[in-house]
Amino acid sequence: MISQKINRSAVQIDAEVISNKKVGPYHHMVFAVGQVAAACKPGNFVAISVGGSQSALILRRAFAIYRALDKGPMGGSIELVVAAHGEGSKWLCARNVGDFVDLVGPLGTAFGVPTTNANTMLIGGGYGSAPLFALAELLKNRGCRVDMVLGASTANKIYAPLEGKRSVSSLTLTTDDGSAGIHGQISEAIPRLIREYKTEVIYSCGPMGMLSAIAKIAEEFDISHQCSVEEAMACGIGVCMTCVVPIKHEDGIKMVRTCIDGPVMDGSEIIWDRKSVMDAL
Amino acid sequence: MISQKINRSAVQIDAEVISNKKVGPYHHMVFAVGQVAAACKPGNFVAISVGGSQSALILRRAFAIYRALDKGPMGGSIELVVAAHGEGSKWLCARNVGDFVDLVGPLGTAFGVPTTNANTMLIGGGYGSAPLFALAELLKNRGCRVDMVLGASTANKIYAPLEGKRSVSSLTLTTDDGSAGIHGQISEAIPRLIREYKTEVIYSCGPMGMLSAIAKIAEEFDISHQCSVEEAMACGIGVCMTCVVPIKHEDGIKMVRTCIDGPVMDGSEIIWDRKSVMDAL
Amino acid sequence: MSTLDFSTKIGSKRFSNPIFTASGCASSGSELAQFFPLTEIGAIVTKSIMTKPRTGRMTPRMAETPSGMLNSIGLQGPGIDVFLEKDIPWLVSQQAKIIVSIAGETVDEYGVLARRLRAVSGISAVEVNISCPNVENRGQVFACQPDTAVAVIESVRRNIGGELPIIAKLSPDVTDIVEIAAAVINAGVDSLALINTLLGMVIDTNTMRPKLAGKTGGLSGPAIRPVAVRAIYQVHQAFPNTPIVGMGGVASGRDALELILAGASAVSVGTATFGDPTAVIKIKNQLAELLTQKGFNDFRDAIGFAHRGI
Amino acid sequence: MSTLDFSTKIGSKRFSNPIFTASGCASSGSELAQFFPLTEIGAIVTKSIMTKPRTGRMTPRMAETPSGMLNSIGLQGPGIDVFLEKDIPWLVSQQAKIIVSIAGETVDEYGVLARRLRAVSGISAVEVNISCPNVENRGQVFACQPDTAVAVIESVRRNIGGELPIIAKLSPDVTDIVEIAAAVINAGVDSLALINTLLGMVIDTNTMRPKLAGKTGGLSGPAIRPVAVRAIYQVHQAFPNTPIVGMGGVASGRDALELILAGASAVSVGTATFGDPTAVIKIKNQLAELLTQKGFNDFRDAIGFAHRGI
Ligand SMILES: Cc1cc2nc3c(=O)[nH]c(=O)nc-3n(C[C@H](O)[C@H](O)[C@H](O)COP(=O)(O)OP(=O)(O)OC[C@H]3O[C@@H](n4cnc5c(N)ncnc54)[C@H](O)[C@@H]3O)c2cc1C
Ligand SMILES: Cc1cc2nc3c(=O)[nH]c(=O)nc-3n(C[C@H](O)[C@H](O)[C@H](O)COP(=O)(O)OP(=O)(O)OC[C@H]3O[C@@H](n4cnc5c(N)ncnc54)[C@H](O)[C@@H]3O)c2cc1C
Ligand SMILES: Cc1cc2nc3c(=O)[nH]c(=O)nc-3n(C[C@H](O)[C@H](O)[C@H](O)COP(=O)(O)O)c2cc1C
Ligand SMILES: Cc1cc2nc3c(=O)[nH]c(=O)nc-3n(C[C@H](O)[C@H](O)[C@H](O)COP(=O)(O)O)c2cc1C
Ligand code: FES
Ligand code: FES
Repeated sequence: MISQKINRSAVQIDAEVISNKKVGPYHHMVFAVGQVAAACKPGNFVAISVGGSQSALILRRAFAIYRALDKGPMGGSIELVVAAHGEGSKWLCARNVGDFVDLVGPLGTAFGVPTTNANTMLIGGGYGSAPLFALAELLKNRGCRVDMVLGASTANKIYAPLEGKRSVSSLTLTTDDGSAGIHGQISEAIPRLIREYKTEVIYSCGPMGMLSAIAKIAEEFDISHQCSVEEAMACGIGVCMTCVVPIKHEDGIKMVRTCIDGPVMDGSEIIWDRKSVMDAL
Repeated sequence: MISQKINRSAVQIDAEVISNKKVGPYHHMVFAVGQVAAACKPGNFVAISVGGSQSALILRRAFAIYRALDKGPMGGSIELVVAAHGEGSKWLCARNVGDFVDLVGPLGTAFGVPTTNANTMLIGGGYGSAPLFALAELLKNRGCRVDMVLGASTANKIYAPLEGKRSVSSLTLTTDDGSAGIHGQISEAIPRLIREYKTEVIYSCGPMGMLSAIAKIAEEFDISHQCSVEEAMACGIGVCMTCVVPIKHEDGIKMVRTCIDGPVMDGSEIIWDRKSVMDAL
Repeated sequence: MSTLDFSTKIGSKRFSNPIFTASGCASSGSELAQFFPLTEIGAIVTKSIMTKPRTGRMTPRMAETPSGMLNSIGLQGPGIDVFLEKDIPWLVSQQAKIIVSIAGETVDEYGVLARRLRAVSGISAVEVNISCPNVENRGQVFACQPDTAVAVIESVRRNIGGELPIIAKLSPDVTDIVEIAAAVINAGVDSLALINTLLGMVIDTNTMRPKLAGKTGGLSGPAIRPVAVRAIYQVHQAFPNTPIVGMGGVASGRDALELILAGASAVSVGTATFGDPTAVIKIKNQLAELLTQKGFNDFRDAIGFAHRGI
Repeated sequence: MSTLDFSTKIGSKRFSNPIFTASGCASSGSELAQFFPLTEIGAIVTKSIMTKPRTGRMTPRMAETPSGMLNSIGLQGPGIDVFLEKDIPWLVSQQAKIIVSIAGETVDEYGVLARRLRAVSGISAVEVNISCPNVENRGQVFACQPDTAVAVIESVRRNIGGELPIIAKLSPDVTDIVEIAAAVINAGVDSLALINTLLGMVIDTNTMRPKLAGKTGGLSGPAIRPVAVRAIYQVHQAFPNTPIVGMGGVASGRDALELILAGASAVSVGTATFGDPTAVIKIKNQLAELLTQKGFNDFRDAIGFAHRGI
């Protein structure tokens, strides 16, 4: 299965942790990666080995690149926003400045940028906001209007740092519990906002349920939708075939690797209804 | 298999590392263990869990107690001399002051002390010297003459700290490569020393090969020999039956657990010849 | 917080909770008793006992492996006489629930052991470890063929009399574990114990020889848990009414729950005890908490839950 | 330092070094090629290919387990036509040594695949993955019974012609792997690949259902290494002249050496590549260093060394 989309910039490096700060329930972590930073595009991710040499955790963990700085005081660096979820991400969050991690990246596809000015909406759920800030900057520089909508179950799970907000024309927050912004699920607020901001392109990143709901809305409004999906990945580099999503295909369903043909994919091509896929297989 | 010898003092505690110093190829480590220290006797050992919660290393590692201090500035403490051998002991050596380890102890039998004054010889190979210093102190206080013989492959592998030497009447070193003391294997030097010091009781601790050679010498001289054996242990508490050594028994061979009936055992009871045991089984 | 009915049943016998020790991983109980009262656990499953005293194998008897270990003890033990004379009375004096594991080299030896147990009071069940080499048939393990497995069970059934539940402990090293389960259920066992260790080997790359004196050994620990879950799931699917004592790599309440959801009515903890003498107690407490969190009032509602429709 | 002859042979074919990728763990090579030149490894073993394109299973397709993982891909692949048209020429252009793995649902499908391969140049061997469900026989895996295993091999042998070595890849989920090995060797295979994954299951204790969409999956990684070593040792003991491609949990040069000492003539690296894209290269270099340290001048002297007297 030779894919044209393999991210040819990917390399394997020992990356030094140069900062690790707790921000709400997340860890904002910075890694010295040298020239690798220059190759990182918004939407790309990295795969990090966790647990150390005698760990029972044998697979890498994937994290979206929040920001890549080509030239900083420590050379090139990348930043991640990590939720301490299970053992692997907890291990990563527990790294100290000066520790090294084995990192492969940049991996996967990047967000596509409209060729002309367009009204864009960037929708992020939880740490799904991470890759959207770099995208916002890019879009803004290209002259696009950027409306950002960030949601989470509760206020402190919205990751929206000050410096990230510079590039956005508007920022709307939603929380399931009403502790900040609009009360309710993020997808409920979207239709009204699309109308209000005359959105022409949607970018989204977050849990699969959210992406699926947005895909439906994008279809109804008939606007393009690029989403960054999150499937469990064993390798991150395209060799294991575990990370697939079903997409529509002339002969029915095709399973494509989200680590190579994604994580950023065309929301209208993905078959979101699991049951229909299960039945068809 | 109910044994009368179960060390009833053993408890499981989280012990804080209060010192960790590199001494030659070893780490001298001190752990705060509170009241546990009072129950530790020379010859006892502890079993420590290694690698952390997601480690692929699932078994405890055994270490002889080098010293136990009933009341120190940090309360009771025990000291170990750890060789960074494989992954587990390397992990332990890498602990920092303030870290906690899960420790079970004191375990196993202790060295028996002669009821009357006697000339004793304490023979240690490599880190096998560790439990002998506390024993030396005990014997000295009981009025025994204490001759210590420490050997290793090379000079820096002999663990013989200054404070440990206080209680000995003589100290002889041997190295296989001649880099310190007498040139040659430790067992080669022993017969002459036994004659010289009129040794009545031998205590030994070190690799099985060394113990076996000493057992033979003790038999020739017809003097009593207590040795601390080192068999691979899965549990350290007597439930797995992996740590056995063959001993002479009315009906032939009996396998006894070195974590309960040892590590300190009567050298004359052990069947040292592996081949004869293999053939008999 | 609602109270949880944590009891479980194996055949006619009730146990106050479903966390047991695993045979060969708790000796005969006295070593663990200094870390917790044996009444705290559902049952203690004793090390497989044979008719005569056995020396077992030469060392090395163990090798640590990634998230697991190999053992090759060779069924060292005092023999049934000493066991009944010393170990059982001591366990009874501790008010421990006792499941006696038996092992034999011939079909007859199992029968002899069963007969010795029939009159013994204080025993709650007998676990028949059929993962032993059959000396009468080229050392082939009894559990590996339906006919030899059945022969052992029938011999035990004939000799044990009364209503002592019989648990057949199966080996995962077979082409079709459901076939073996079917055979022994047909032969009248009340329960199955799943799984025994997997046959493995470690070669010491320093000496360049097999690490264990017995060359091969049994693989246990978290490494094998997915195999245990699969075996339990398959057998429970086929025989939902036969209680299963599950085991294989359980080291936390989560792991115990996993085996229970697959179909286990009780869970034995083996290798985890080597890493932590109080593992059984921690696992029991974690399991109770998890079950309560998930809204189970009766432990037995969780058994085989993974099989039920969504 | 003396130079090491690192080459190995499988049937009539020579490989410059004994470290291969494992089927299904290197896709068809292009993804790894950005991390190292494919000429660096002994051979690339391609993902098992079937006659038609296959969608494979729904996600979740994987679950991490202690020192291992489960996978249930369902043999997703482009089908033999696209494979021969695109993947093979690309691999040939990279000057990679190629071993093609084939899989079928019927005995005939294997034959059809073998016939398609007979005229293809640039292939060094064909690995026959017989750990597939036989749709003509209740989905029973071909590798689980001697007769079905033999039927597949005979079908391949008849159709492949010429001197392309045939490697039969066996499943460890059998009562007696030596029996299966004997049967396929008798049917004319040149080599054996040991071992495929073990059948396992993980239950997600949050959803309380099997974690994988396919319910069961194949267990791989360091967790299963002791089972692989045992299988290789047993089979090499019985058939010292049949070269074995060993695999199962190899993650370092030490691990590769362990399988070689047990009897492997080459070692495939699977799951380790997921954790480290350059694992195969590191393992190859570590192995070369270890062999040299131990005084081997010829790699082949190390094969099966653990069997020789002390
Ligand atoms: C493309 C991509 C980008 C991501 N970006 C971020 C990010 O920016 N910040 C962040 O905090 N997390 C991100 N994640 C999720 C992150 O990978 C998981 O939280 C992490 O793998 C969990 O590992 P664990 O050991 O902590 O949890 P465990 O649940 O113990 O992990 C067990 C296994 O499941 C996999 N897994 C568990 N949860 C997820 C998940 N949500 N997605 C994918 N695999 C999972 C793990 O990789 C591991 O193999 C991203 C995932 C993907 C695929
Ligand atoms: C009673 C007793 C007292 C000991 N006292 C000391 C001491 O004071 N200082 C010290 O440095 N070491 C001591 N040891 C040895 C120490 O236990 C081992 O060095 C340690 O277990 C090695 O673990 P590892 O993970 O580093 O090595 P690995 O080789 O990776 O260990 C693999 C497995 O083998 C076992 N193992 C390996 N080497 C030994 C060994 N020499 N003895 C027993 N088991 C082994 C380990 O416990 C583990 O299960 C003692 C051992 C015993 C039995
Ligand atoms: C050291 C050791 C000794 C064992 N001895 C026996 C035994 O005597 N009889 C038996 O039926 N199973 C025996 N087993 C198997 C265990 O009871 C259990 O089935 C297996 O180890 C899987 O569980 P675990 O992973 O929790 O250890 C032994 C296991 C180990 C590790
Ligand atoms: C994700 C994945 C996919 C696999 N696909 C195949 C396959 O298509 N054909 C095959 O013969 N083996 C397949 N295997 C089995 C491996 O080739 C190998 O036999 C097994 O994983 C053990 O080796 P390891 O522990 O190094 O991974 C696959 C294994 C994994 C993990
Ligand atoms: S994660 Fe392995 S192919 Fe995508
Ligand atoms: S180490 Fe387990 S019985 Fe001694």
